[in-house]
Amino acid sequence: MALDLNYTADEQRFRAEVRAWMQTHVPKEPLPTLEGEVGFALHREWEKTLAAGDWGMITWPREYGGRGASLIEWLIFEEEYYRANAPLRVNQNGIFLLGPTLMEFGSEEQKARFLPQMAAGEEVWAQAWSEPQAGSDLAALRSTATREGDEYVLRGHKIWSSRATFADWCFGIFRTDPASERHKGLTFFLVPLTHPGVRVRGIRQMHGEPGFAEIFFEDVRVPVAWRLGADGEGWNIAMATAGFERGLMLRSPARFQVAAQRLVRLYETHAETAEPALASAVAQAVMDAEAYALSTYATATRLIAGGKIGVEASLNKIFWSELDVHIHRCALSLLGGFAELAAGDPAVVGSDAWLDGFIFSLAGPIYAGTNEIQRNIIAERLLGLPRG
Amino acid sequence: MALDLNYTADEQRFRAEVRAWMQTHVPKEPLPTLEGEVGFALHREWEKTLAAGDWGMITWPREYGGRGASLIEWLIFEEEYYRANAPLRVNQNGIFLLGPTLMEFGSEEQKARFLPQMAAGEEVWAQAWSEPQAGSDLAALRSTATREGDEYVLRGHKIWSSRATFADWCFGIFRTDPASERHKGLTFFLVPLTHPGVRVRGIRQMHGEPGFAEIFFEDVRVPVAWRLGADGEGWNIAMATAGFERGLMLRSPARFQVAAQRLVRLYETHAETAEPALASAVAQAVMDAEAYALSTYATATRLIAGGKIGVEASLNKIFWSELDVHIHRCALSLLGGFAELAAGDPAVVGSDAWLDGFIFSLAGPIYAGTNEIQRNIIAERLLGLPRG
Amino acid sequence: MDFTFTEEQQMMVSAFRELADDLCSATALRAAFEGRSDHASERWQRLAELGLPGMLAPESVGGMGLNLADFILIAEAAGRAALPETLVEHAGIAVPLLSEFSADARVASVLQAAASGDARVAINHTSNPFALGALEASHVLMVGDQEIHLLTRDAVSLESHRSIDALRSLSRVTGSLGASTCIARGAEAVAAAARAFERGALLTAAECAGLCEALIGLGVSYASERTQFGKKIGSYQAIKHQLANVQVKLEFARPVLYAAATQADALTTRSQFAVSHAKLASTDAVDLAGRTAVQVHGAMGYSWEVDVHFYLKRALGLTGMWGDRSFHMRRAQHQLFTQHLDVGPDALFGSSALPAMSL
Amino acid sequence: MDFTFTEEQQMMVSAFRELADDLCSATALRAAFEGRSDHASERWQRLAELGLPGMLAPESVGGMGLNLADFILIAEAAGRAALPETLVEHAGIAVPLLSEFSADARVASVLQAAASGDARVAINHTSNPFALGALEASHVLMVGDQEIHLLTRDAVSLESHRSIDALRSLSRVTGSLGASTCIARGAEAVAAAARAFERGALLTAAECAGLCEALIGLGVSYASERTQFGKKIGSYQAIKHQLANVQVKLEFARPVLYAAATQADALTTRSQFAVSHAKLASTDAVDLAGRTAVQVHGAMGYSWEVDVHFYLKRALGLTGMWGDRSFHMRRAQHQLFTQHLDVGPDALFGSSALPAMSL
Repeated sequence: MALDLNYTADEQRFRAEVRAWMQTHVPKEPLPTLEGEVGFALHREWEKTLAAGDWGMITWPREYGGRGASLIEWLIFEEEYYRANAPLRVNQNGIFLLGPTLMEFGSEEQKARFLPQMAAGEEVWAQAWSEPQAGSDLAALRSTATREGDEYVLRGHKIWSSRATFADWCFGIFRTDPASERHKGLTFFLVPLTHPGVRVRGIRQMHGEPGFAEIFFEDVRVPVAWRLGADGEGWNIAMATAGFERGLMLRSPARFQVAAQRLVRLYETHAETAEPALASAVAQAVMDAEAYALSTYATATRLIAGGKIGVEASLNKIFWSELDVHIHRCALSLLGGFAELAAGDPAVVGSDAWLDGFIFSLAGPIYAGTNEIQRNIIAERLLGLPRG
Repeated sequence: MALDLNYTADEQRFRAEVRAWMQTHVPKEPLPTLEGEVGFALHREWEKTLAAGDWGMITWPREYGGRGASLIEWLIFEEEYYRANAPLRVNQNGIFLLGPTLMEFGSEEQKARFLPQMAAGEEVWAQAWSEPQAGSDLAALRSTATREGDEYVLRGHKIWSSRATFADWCFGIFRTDPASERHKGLTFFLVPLTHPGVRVRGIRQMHGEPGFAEIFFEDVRVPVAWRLGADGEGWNIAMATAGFERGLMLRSPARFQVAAQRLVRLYETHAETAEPALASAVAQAVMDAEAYALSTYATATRLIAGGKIGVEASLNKIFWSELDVHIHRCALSLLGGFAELAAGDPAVVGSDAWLDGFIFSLAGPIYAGTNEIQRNIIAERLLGLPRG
Repeated sequence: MDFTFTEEQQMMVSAFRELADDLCSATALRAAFEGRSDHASERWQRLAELGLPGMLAPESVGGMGLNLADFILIAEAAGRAALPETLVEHAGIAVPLLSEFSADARVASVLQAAASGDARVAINHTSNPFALGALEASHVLMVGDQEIHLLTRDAVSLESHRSIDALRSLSRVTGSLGASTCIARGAEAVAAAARAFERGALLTAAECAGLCEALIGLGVSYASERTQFGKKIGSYQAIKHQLANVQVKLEFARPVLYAAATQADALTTRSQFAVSHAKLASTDAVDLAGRTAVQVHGAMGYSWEVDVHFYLKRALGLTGMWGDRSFHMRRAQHQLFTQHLDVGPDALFGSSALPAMSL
Repeated sequence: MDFTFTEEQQMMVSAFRELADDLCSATALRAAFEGRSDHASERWQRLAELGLPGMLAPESVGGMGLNLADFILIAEAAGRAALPETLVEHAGIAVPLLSEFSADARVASVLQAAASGDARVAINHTSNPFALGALEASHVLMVGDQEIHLLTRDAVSLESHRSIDALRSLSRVTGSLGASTCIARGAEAVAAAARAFERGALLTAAECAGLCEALIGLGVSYASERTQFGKKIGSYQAIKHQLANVQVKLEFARPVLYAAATQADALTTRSQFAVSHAKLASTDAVDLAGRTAVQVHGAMGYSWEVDVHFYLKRALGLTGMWGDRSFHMRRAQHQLFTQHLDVGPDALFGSSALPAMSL
């Protein structure tokens, strides 16, 4: 029966199982930010705890460390995960981006080598996409990979690599055909960040932690086995990865539902002094968070029925990133003169890091393709407007 | 003394004079819309009543039918005009746009011939700018004027000419140099709408009245005396006219202040049922209307001190047009199920034509250069960003 | 958990969209709007042939016995076509209401005629300032605070009012109400009236989503044809991004509509929050769509000559009915801040929350 | 009626802008923010040389005897430079407050030192959760509900709090208050405290307008240099229009600020509406400016490496002080809907309304 928005008994049982596990295992106190060294290490530990409970990446096949769960079960898992206030996933680049990419484009050897390690929380991955002159315009990249026998020699300079300062491996595309331009002649590589010739330099983010990094590749020799897909196929693979990034999994709706729910509580303690429009803004935040969740359920059932995620990933990206900014702006408005307090100050209201969350939300409309670019994609590919 | 925001005794006396006159002369019942035939005729009568009181265009020199008033007095006049709920100016094209243009570019003969007739309300003017293929992109126009002896022969097709259906004269630019392109080779003409070869066809607006018209020029022979400025100087003159349109005078702030004031009253009668954000939206409407008024006073004193209006006219255009839409959207929200009632229906709430006003407000972000174009102008000429 | 429509549902709506495209061509709409033609009875006939008036009536009276979730896409498609007929009110609100009282012989006969399309039923509901389509109806349901009455059109007096949408006939309806006209009273009437209200809010929301789609389509077509400054205006980011923003709003209104359709009849705090959400999301989307479509068309959009204004005016009317923006926003806030509706991620579908665990 | 600044006012602010540009270069700001240098006392010295601390003090104590309208452009320029020193609080709020009580010998001596810059006065005002700059001050004004006290910095205890803007030192201040510290009580104190609040709201608004200008400037510079897809990003409408929208907001905040500056001390319904309007308009402008500047810079804008965040963080702090957005929006609504403030076009400047006419 269609439009049956009730969970099956199995799904209910699954939820109970997740809830019970989270209740026992989620750290009682929030971990320090994963953008810093100490916090990163603790988050890495948490990934191993998750893996020990078989929760590393539940939708993956069992052979790669998953449990072959359905997308509906994944959504339930996420709901319980955020409901339990569990730590952010330090390996989101691996499990949500490179994982699906490997599943689609990797050789059997590569899948066997990398996926279980990801799911186990043993190897944490960073992206190596952007370059100083190639941000939104990824095709403008200049880093090269030169074939020499059974190896490639990588040279270049990547930037805005989230958490690369503390991660183990990175993935990115390099120009293998020196005569090529734009989207052609690019190849996808996997490189350990500890490999000879790789140098990582942290870049501090607005809040002062080195959440970004630059990666310098100085004559880095990598075996052909670390090439993902064929020589010259890098752009297509990277675009698929970027689709995963904007698509279903990276921003699970529960994250925003929990934030909106906390916002309601914050509003309730400030209702006497809040200006009237904030009541409506907070209600809107809840509605938008639920709209995003409903849309995700709709997409998930469509995927289960054999559908694909296409351009609508761009709609998602705009919606959740603007929602996240909206939620946090509401919170800062409610906090008034307390909004500016740095995280950890004893006078901070409640236990929610609204200010850090606000600053983090400002990155949303930028990364994974700026919202301006997403609007171009929607206009051109979904609505069919002429190219600029 | 600078930043002295008090009216002088003379300014106060002037206000009292305007108020007394308006109290006696403004029609007790609102006139029918000036977009229709009957309403147009009544508004034309009103222009004559104004002129009889010497209020046709107060800032013009006495010799042209004005009273040499200062810009501050003009603002006071407008405040009292809207406060008295006086009719819209059917000859706004003449007095606010062509008037200043003639003052700057016209010959003495032209000024003497046209300005007093405008101020007297005897001749009502229409614009003839746009063409079917040249809307926002005015330089793409194709209508031609061919010099033959002491005459020009005009041929072409103008459109979106507000109120031309009932007006007496029109002004517009025509291509005099057939080899020219874009902004060059254009010349500015004044043409009676009753002249042989001129054919006017009304275009109904969204509300059903023929507020727009097309004007067809079929071998229209006009004397050189009806050319404004030199041959080929049309673009510069038209740009000056457009500057007046966006600039100080066409949308006097009092109009929006009165609308915002009425919105406050409407809110007060709906406060019990209005959703909270409307209280803030209404307050914002008042603040924005006052901001626009203050900005206009600032510009007026700057002009009195010898300054010019430049690119900031584009800022004005965006601000008042968005404010007007905002005010009317708030009103429709407050009216709820009564918002859709057509003007004149006996169940319409209060005496304000909010729905007509809303529809009219939708034209604001379009005419006098769309707001998209104004944003380009601000970005390129005020902020100095590179051209597209 | 399945958030897709069945093949049958999709086929039904495809058939209806095809018919509606045919009945509501730009020319036909324009003629109707300007009062130059009246194909109203022919259009109603064609709708009836497809069985649409009786979609939600029980099979026992000749209906299809379907439910609100089956009808939601039909309402959306009716909006998209700017269908002049009050199909949505008749089939989506009046017929289900009558069906609740079909044991009453007086109701059953009207319901049978309503299901076939032979009768057309308008609703005068206490929450709306005007009744829609009473002028064209054969019967009027008078839904008051405590009682529901069913009268023939001849038995009521109409005071006509003019909507800016010439295709919406508005009336204030009065009639002599008594035992012979009363079909429900007391708690039963209150609950039925409340369900009618939820369906009204939900289905007008769906119509608004359809209008929004139509307005985006008009904007996209025009922007793809119109040239300014040597380029199609649709190639400018200023135009692209405005239209993309409307599409985002529409895309995140639709799943809300569909989810609300599965629960609107439940009259729980959660279901009412879902319906209010649907009404707000769809009316906000069509509001932005209307203004954007006008802006993209430039002066043309402000004229009578293009079709934008038909859709914009329809949306204006629908937005104020079955609870205006203020009503639904206030209700949602009441549910959140006073009734403390659970909005945790496990509470989205109401039924999904686990019992409190004793671990 | 004259809405321009005098040549003297403009020269004063030019001189200050020049100095501020010098004192607050990107390098200097960055060093101060990161605690790598402390040129604070040198900066204060240079400000004092220009006579800025005493601008609003009477000439009898060595001040310039100017008024709030003279100071408003200085506050704006201080914001634009992201000046780390609390010049605005000292010279624009504390000194005028002290000046009201200069007949008191205890006050007069502090005022004299404050005017020359030898003393630095912080304000602990009941309407702010924290006092700004008390750590660096020589004196603290304790402004309570019914009394105002003046204490030396040594006589109070500070509980430090950390702002995300490392250049804003926040404290909760306590001290032993008694007759010897009290400089005003009762109605006199209440009025002086209220005036201090209005000045605080107005001048922080002016700082926000200055920050907004700086953020637009950063966005424009970057967009004019950065190339993507073969073009300067500033040539894309998506970027242009975002920056143009911020400029519109700023442009219509400024005259509001200036008009409020001429009347903030009056404590009338009209003057308070004007001040709340100024605070709302400027903080809304800088909020949009901050988010836009980050967006225009892309990932770079989110990093510590560019200066955007200094300005954005300062604005966050200023927005919450001297009445946050909620306070001022609620106050404005109270004035409109409860006190029925006249907002007719003849009432803009308060004084302009004519007496009722008996024609």
